[in-house]
Amino acid sequence: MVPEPYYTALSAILFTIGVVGVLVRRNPLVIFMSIELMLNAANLALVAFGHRAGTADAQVLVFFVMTVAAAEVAVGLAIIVAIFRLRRRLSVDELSIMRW
Amino acid sequence: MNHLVFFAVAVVAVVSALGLVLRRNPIHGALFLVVNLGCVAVLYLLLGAEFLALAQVIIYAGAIMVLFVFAIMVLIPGKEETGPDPLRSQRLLALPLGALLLFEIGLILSSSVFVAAPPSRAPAGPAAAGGIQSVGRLLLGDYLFPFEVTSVLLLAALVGVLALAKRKAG
Amino acid sequence: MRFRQRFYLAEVLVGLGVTAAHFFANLGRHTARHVFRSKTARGAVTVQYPEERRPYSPRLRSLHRLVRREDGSPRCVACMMCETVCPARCIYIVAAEHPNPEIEKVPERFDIDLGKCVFCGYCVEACPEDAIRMDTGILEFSSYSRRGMIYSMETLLSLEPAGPDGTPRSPIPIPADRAPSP
Amino acid sequence: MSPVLTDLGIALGRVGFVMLFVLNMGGLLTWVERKQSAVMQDRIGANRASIFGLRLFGLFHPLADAIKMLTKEDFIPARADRALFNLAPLVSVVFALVAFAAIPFGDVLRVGEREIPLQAVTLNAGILYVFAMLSLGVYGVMMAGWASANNYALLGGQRAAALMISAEVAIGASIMGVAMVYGSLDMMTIVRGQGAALLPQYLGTWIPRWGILTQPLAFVLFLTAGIAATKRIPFDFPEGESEIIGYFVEYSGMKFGMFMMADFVETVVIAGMTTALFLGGWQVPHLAADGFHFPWGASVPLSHMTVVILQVLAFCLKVSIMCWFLMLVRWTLPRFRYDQAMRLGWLGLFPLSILNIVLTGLLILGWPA
Repeated sequence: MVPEPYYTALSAILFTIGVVGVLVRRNPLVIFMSIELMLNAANLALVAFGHRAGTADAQVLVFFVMTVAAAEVAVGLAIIVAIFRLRRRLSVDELSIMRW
Repeated sequence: MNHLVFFAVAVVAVVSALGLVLRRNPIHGALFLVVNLGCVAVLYLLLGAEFLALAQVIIYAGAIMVLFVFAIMVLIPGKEETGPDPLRSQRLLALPLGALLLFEIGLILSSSVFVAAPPSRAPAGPAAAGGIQSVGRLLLGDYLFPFEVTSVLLLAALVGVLALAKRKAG
Repeated sequence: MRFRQRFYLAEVLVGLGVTAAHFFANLGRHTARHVFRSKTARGAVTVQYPEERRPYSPRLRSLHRLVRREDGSPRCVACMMCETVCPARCIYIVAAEHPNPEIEKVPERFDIDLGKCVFCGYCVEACPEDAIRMDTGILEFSSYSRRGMIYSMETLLSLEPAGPDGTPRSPIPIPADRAPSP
Repeated sequence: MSPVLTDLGIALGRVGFVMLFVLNMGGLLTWVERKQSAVMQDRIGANRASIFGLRLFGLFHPLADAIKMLTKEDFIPARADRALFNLAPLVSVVFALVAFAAIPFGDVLRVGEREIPLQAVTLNAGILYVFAMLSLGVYGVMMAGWASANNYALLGGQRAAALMISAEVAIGASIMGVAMVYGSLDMMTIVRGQGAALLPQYLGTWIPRWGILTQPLAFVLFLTAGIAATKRIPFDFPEGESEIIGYFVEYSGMKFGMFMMADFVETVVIAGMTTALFLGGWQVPHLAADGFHFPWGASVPLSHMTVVILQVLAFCLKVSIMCWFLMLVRWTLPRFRYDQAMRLGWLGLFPLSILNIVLTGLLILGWPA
């Protein structure tokens, strides 16, 4: 068996890459995908912890995370498409109309 | 054997995650993310979570990412992020910040809470804990209420998306 | 639409029934033909072309031929009617004096460019001497070059009319560039 | 021989059998497609390819096709995304091929002490696995559409993606009814469950409890959605070679061949899934593990090996019949328009399969056990 710390370490690396992606990229679609990467890394850590605890509760939680992610992606993509229709460009730097 | 699979998959996962962040073309990024999700599904299998692995492939790779690729194809923002970046200095800060975050997570994970020996009650074994039956029992037993609430959430998302998409452009 | 037709599935099943019935009927005929050596059962209306041929209609316009006189010289008098009437301008005639004073002229060259010919048959209609006919029954002529599609007078004179069922009696003229290499 | 090697050999044998079966069926289907359509339409069909004058009813045409495709120019458009362009056909074929792995082609084979389940991969959630692999196939199509740098291809890829999503939703919802009736997501368990008798208190042991009898609505829905998932006529608007051209316009040679191959392999997978879920899989009516037991009292004892061979043969036969049926549909129905197919998928198949789940649940709860 691969010990759980390996999984958590991998999850930490993936999470960090996701964070850097959110900070570095300008395309909202890529930022969105980086967020998905972070969610995914968190899921992996959850499953690893659940495996150590020997229960399936963590898996149920991850399942819920997936469902929420599906809903979130649908809404998020709809928003991005709506913004694209409005502005004809996609860059988060230009989306500052909501700023105070 | 398991170690070998783990390391191979982990390397692919990290490389594909880097590919998502580094590639200019969002389509390539999306496909790298699909690879990454597939890798995580394999890791779920290694952890004995068979149902989650399949759900990961079906929901994430099969549905969510198809939606992403679809959206990217419709918008075709292939020429984005080519102009000069006014916030370049701020963006470069992301790297030290990321390193700091990784260091912090590492500190937390190596703290006593997580390194402590596994709980005294013996793990019931991956087959019992990760099998589709146990997940199903929990999902429709202990977690029935959140399960039902999820359906309301999905409905709300459905209605919201329809409201957003129905609006005519301009 | 009737209710049953609005419910697409029923009509789909009817259609599947038709095609499946065809399938099994033809499969039975093919089996009778190939396994039990039946001579009459035919599962297909296909004509297996190079081996099997349908009889050509007697009115079919096929490769041209030039008709000969009793003495074997061409009946053509090089009047240029066909060359004039040809809409595709594929006929090229060079006239020459005929040794017999009763006959005015004879073609020295009579070339038909079959790469251009549209097989309209006007040349046959226009000919006052009935010297050109399109009844050889030959349809399969081909060449690797445009040059090879130009048929000379000698070739056209050597052709025979098709048999009663439309089968060509003379061999298909093979242009020089298609001749099997030695 | 060491036990590890034996295990490896057995695993290879199981996978190898399935691979051989699927690939050969896929190749054979190119011949069946031509010949069957010809027989249905009073034609003869391809029969010219020959080896030393031996024609064998055109059976050499798949071989000739392969040679032709391998030797054709492999053209890549100048502005294409080369990596994705090359990867796309591979993705299509691979996911179609591995999907068959969870479909059982026989019961347990006992050799000495060993019990070998006749299935390439033993999974607790086999249905979900096949479903997942089928849903991944869409990436090949979308990548092809994107990478070709051709707007027609892009539109074709998008049509394909939309079609496959709507088909998969219907597939997933319709197989849930079957999973409910047989109480498992494991294909082997589902097939075993279909060996029992239907309504034994009324009908005795005459009729086996096949999925097509317990779930007729799900059968129709699954078959329709399955045909849609193979992207073949009547749901072929993603490609529509002759009129609306689709995602593989820019492909030539063997890469084009691989897309065609993926369609045929998907047909085999759908046929195999239909067989396993609705037609009793490898079950032969009245055949138990020790021989035939007919309801009128007669019984024919058979050896274990004979029974296993009969079962595998029955599975192959059923899959062939299903492939024949799918071909029949393909050569009978006209193409749906894009909006018609979407309407059918989301307003027809999906609600009906939900209804099927509800009805099945009510029946299972209300049935006097």
